[in-house]
Amino acid sequence: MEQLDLGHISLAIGFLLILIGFWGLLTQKNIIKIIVAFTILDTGINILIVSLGYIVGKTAPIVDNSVEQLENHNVVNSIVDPVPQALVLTAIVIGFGVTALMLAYAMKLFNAKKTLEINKFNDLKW
Amino acid sequence: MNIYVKLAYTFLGLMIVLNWGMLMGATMRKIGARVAGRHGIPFKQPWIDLFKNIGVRTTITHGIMYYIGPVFRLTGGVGLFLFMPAVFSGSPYGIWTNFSFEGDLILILYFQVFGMLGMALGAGEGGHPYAAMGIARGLAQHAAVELPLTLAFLSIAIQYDTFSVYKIVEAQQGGFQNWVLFTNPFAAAAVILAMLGALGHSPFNLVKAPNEILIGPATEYEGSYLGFMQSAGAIIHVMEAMLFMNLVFGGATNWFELILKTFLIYFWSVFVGIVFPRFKIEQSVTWFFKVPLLLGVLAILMYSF
Amino acid sequence: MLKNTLIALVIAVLAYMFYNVYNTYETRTSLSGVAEYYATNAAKEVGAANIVTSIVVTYRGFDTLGEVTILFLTASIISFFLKLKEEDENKSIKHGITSELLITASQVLVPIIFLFGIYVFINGHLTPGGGFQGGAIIATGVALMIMANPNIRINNHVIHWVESISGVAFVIVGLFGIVLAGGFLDNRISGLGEFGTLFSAGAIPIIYSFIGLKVGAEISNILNKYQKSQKEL
Amino acid sequence: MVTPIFIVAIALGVGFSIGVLNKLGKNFTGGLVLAAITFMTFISYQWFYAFTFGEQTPTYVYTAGFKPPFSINLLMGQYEAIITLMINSIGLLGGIYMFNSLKERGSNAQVVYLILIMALNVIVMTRDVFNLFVFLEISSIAIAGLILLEKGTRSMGAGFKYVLATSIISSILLIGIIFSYFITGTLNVDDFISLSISTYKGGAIVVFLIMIAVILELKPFPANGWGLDVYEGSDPGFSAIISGASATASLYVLYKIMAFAGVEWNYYISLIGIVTFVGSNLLGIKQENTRRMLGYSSIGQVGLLMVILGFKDILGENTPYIFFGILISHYLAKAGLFWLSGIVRAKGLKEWAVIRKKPFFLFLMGTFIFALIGFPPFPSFFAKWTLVMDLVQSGNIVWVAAILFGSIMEAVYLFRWFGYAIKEENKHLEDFKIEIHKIIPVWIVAIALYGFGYFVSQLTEVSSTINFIPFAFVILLFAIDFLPIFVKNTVAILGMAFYFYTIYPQLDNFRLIFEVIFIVGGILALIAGYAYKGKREGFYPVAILMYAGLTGIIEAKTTLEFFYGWELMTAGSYFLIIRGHRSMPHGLSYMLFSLGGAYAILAAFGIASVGQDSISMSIINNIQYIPTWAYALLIVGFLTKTASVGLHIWLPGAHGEAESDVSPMVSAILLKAGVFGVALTLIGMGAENNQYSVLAYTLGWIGAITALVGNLMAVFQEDAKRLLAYSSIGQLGYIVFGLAMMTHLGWLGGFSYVINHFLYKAILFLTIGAVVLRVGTHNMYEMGGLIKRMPLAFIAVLIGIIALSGVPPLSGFTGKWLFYNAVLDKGWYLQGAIMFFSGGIAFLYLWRLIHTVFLGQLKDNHRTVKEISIWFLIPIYTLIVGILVYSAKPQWILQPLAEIIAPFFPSNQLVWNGGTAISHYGNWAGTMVMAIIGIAFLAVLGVQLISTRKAHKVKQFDITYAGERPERPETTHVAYNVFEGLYKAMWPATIPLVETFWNKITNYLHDTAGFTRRIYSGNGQAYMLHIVFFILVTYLVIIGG
Repeated sequence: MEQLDLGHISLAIGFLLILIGFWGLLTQKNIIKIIVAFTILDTGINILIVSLGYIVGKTAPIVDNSVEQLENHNVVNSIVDPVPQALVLTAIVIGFGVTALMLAYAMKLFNAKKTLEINKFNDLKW
Repeated sequence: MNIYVKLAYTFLGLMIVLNWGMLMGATMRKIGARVAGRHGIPFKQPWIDLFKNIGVRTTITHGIMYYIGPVFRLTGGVGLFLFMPAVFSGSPYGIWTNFSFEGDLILILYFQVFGMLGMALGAGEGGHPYAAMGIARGLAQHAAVELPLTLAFLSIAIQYDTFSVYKIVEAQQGGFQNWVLFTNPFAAAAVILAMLGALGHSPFNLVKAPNEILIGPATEYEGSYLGFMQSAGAIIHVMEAMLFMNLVFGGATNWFELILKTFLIYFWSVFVGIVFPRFKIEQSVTWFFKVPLLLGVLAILMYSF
Repeated sequence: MLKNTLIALVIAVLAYMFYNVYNTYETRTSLSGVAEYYATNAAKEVGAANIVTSIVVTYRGFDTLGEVTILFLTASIISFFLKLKEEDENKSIKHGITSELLITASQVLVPIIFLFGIYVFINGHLTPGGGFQGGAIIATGVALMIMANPNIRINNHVIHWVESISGVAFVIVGLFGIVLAGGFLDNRISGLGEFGTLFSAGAIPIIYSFIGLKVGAEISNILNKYQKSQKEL
Repeated sequence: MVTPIFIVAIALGVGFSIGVLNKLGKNFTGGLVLAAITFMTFISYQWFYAFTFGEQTPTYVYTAGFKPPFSINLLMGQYEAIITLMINSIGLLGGIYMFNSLKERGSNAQVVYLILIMALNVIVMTRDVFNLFVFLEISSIAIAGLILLEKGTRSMGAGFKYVLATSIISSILLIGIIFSYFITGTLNVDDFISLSISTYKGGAIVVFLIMIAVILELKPFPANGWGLDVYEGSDPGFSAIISGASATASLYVLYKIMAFAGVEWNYYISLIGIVTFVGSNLLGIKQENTRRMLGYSSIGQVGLLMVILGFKDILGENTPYIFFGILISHYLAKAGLFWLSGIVRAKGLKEWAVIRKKPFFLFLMGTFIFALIGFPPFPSFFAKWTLVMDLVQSGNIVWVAAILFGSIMEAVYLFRWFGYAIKEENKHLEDFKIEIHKIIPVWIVAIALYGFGYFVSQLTEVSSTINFIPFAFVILLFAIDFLPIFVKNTVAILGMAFYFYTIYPQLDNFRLIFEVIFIVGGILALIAGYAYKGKREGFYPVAILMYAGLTGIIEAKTTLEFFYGWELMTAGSYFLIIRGHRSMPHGLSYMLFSLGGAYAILAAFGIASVGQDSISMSIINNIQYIPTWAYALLIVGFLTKTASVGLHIWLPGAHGEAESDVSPMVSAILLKAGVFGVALTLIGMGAENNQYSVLAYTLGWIGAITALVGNLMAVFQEDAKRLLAYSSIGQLGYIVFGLAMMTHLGWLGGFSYVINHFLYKAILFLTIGAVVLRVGTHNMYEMGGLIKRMPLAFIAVLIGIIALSGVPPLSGFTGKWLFYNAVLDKGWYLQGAIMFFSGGIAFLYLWRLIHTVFLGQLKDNHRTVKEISIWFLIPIYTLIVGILVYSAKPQWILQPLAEIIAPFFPSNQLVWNGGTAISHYGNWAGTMVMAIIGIAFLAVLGVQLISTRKAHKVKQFDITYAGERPERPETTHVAYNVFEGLYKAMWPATIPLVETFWNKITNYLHDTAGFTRRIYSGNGQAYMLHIVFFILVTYLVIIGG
């Protein structure tokens, strides 16, 4: 880590969030907390994705005045990587879908046993 | 040799064996009685018994198997004689070699069972429990005796590289130092011990243990049947002794030698029988699995390496 | 205790693994690979000022279709998962009185939020934003409505119609791409129009509108189901 | 041709529009969904057809009109066509099956199902990793939703654990994908391949992340508790989809990823695969819940497929054949079983006995189980064969051993389950209802299994030579199973007779002997079947199946044909054996020993084929690679069928409990198949080859000890059929001993025994079986005196036991005489002595058999029993004629035998002088001896007839009984435990050491499985921990510290 630029920092934060997410998934007994841990994990990954598209000193990938005002009008030299930004959109939506499903499950599980302790739902085992 | 002459000689030999067997039986019973301080039966008793039995007027039958049981028994005895070379005369075509060249030692060993089997089945149809008990004991003991005997016989066969009884006898000629008794002592020892079981005297008289199960398999038989059985028994006793004589004690070159040797062999079992009381079946079986078996294995191992 | 130690160990090794991944990162100074191509050609090929949008809707339109599908799938699953029994359906539960502030604000804000959402997805090819963002914004409006008035009955039929029609339309527009242009989900089924204006970038504004409507409907649907399922308790 | 993009378009079009169309009713939407899937199936079928029968080249589908890597593209190649066809077909059948359960949950559930199928298609076709991720997520979410088709907390719990597990997995996948983009600048799989991504900095770890996620999708052991819960908790129809469609798609994803992961991954994939295969199947043996057990089996099968993928470079061009062979079988059979479990509605394994109430379903279940284990004629049989051959040839014998071990474990639980279904008490169980739409898919997959089996067999040259005619005959008999016995028996007998007539000119004399025993003996045994009444459902197909196998091994020209016949025979005999009362545990152990033996044979054939350019049977005559091991394996394999000591524990129960006419089939006939195999092996080893003398020597001891153990155990049996069964063990010991001597005399003796044992054991089993049918008990002490009621049966048994015991003049003596000579010649004195001692012991049980059954006291309840059935007497007396001829003229049989043996073992040891056999040691004139004994017997009989001409018959109780008469026959009949004295002397020799040994092994495996499976605690969090743990351990192993 010879230099701490924005890319490295955000990447590190992303991984940190992922680790926190994993820690939460593995230790929290409450289903809601587990879901929260999952969203933290998800957010960490999203940060990861975005920071991998980061290029030092470049602007958003929209071809408008802000780009055109740059010298020699070269889009390639002026924007950050647009692909991760497109991917993160998908990742967020997927995360949303999964979280929504988990919450629905949590609701039903609670209705069934009036508890949110995950280790109470072990009817199927061995 | 003309086949009819051969048949005549064979029949004559059979008669000799039958009568010698009856006489020997009477002698042994007399010896037993004298040892016990009794007077014992007259020597002619077996003949008296035989004629009395054949003369019994009422005969019964329990069924066909019961009926042919004694036939099996006697055929077994006769057959044994037919397949056994009796008196050695230096030639395989001697007059007393009977039909021994139609088979060899193996045939004799397995044919022994023929009579036993028939009697066992015949007695079985009689339905008397003592018969079944006697047979069960007999078979168990027979199996136990067979093991050391088989080992010893195998050893002798290996020694002379043949299964032919005639050849084994032939090889033992020329003096007692050539007898298997001296040339193959382990096998001989195994045979001498195991034959106590084969001859069926005390302590191995489990089949006919008189004061437990009357006379065992023959309990249901009387009259002519019993006569047949007695005749068969007389023949078979001599034949067993003759088998051991041929295999271990150098065979016989004349009838006198045959009679002497079979008497001594038979006497050996009677001698032991007088001294020892009867075993139980498990004792008998384990007895054969100890020293005789060990000797038999040694006799085999001698030739295995 | 043993388990906690084990988990600590697991997290430590996980951190070690991620550290190794992290180490592969090097600060980049220029675009490379496909990104370079997009930066160079997206504007003229697709005609959208927002390169991200051109990627999302056209180049990787198939992914986007998948995203929409995921929302649709989630909504469908939740619909049948949280479906109420007949007697629960007609039950009404007493909610506490919501704040006056919220009610008033919702009356003012909801139309504006809806409008803003529509603006966001219609201008997705020009400005940051697009169908998903716009749809999500619309759904926040719905969320606000629900929070302001917990007993509100949202018209299921409207949601379903919007959802269905926009979804099918998306697929049909995509299929037009096969017939009229280069392939499934190709936006060049009509002229690209003048770069940087509202009616440009071919089918992108249309597609994004459908996506926006559909996303808004799906999320609203999910919210609605959550809200209703409280009746089961 | 319809472009595959329409698979997506149609699914989404229908899916999205259902929100509106659901007004038209759930039946309509359900039908629409099925129509959409049908269309999707049609599209992939069209491509499949074009690839298979046309000149179609792989076609890319570009979305958005741009070339990849700038846009997402799909590939429709041959494999994609096959896999999507598989997914769509099972989707269609599953959709039909689940029509009602989907309908019950409404149109939303129907849509989710449709989209799941669509997503799986895209997973297979897409060439973009991020797109792969998206559609993997779609399928995960859809699965998480459809788990809920089954109502209740259990399925909800399973679903939630599934969501948690897949979310962790997809997180890892996503991290891997985004970094792969970062280091390569592309997301396209083809670019990854051409750029060889793993050479980039950090490439290895990126590949690891992607790879491990894909592997985790395949539910590797032990990080698969969530998968098991899903299999158990969801609707069985849906479990079939997970097993058939989802797992198939995931496997293909693995295949795709492997293209750029680098070859070093192959090994690890195989390793994970084998651990999964063995681990899952091991834990499977402890399962009592059907669906969970099937889940274990599914996961295991996927593990096996992973092994195959990992070995794809070694297996080379055979990979697709092997992979699809096993995949298709698993896919169809497992779907069928899951569907069946939904129809039968039985949770516990034992409750499956109810399936018997509708026998056709039992047939379906059997089809699926045999297909899973890899029996012919199913595709997995051919695939497994090729797999083992190729693995052995490439030197991976340890892998073969592991695969075969896992297969055995799988067989353990599947056949135990099947055994319950066939045998367990089912009176108290309520019959299950059937719905037509649930049956049709099961039907279709069953038919497809047979169809694919035939199809696969025709794919390669070696397997296309297999003679399917006997098997077709089996199918015919299945088809006419509704007819009465008389018709079926006649058809079976005529069929076998005709087949024998057509086949016998093609066989050499050596094979002809066995073919006569198998087929002619089989016909004789079948004649007894006329004695049965009713329909005897299922008997004829399985009996003929066994004979088809038996003739198959005789006719086999290649090792494959031999193994094919061997497996058919095993299957058929298993069904025959398990038909008997109380035969379930024995049937299972028979099956397991047989399978173990079969796998040993399979491995040996593999070794034998190393360095050979064919798989003709002659390769076992000249094994080049580790020949001693190969021969040892072959012998062990065949000894399982001859029930030699150590591998014999299945026999007494299996033969003893079998039906009356089945016992002779499996004893007199079937055991000879093992003998045939041993004979082939020994011929292969060659007489003059000294390097195998240790093997032959060991085999000789095994034979001798088997003879002793078998005979001794027979003595102490109270059950007549078990007595005969143990006797068979002993007799087979004689045969093995004789063959092991590898001399002319030994073989002649052995073959003499082969023929004799066939004759007298068939007589004895048929007679005793017929008696048992009359008196209704196996216990000898409950019989007695039956000679009065069944004289003909008595004569048959009398002749049988005289022949068996070897007493002259009957034919058994032939074998004894030859053995004595052979033993002396070979110098195996001690072994020989044991053999002859065993012969002495045989008298005990033979006497007991005839005495306690036919002699002694007739019981009151048997006073009116009739003579045994004429249909039994016919074959019995035919066989007796055989024995008498053989006894009178042994040279008629022994001389041809000697000629047969002569090419392998020179025949200078025995010469014939007319009817006299002369060996170096002695001689024996069979005819003459018989004549002498006969004359003596008749002479004595004549004398006795004269002297007892006035004999009169007395009554049963008219015996010398202390002047009293016995109260009851039971108290007078000496039969129970008659050899107690001998037992007291010899009990140490009867300790069931072998059984204890196998029991210990079984218990150990059970304990291991029982202990290990506790890691599946049912806690979702623990499952996540397993996943993370699995990732990390794999990481440390593969990438390292």
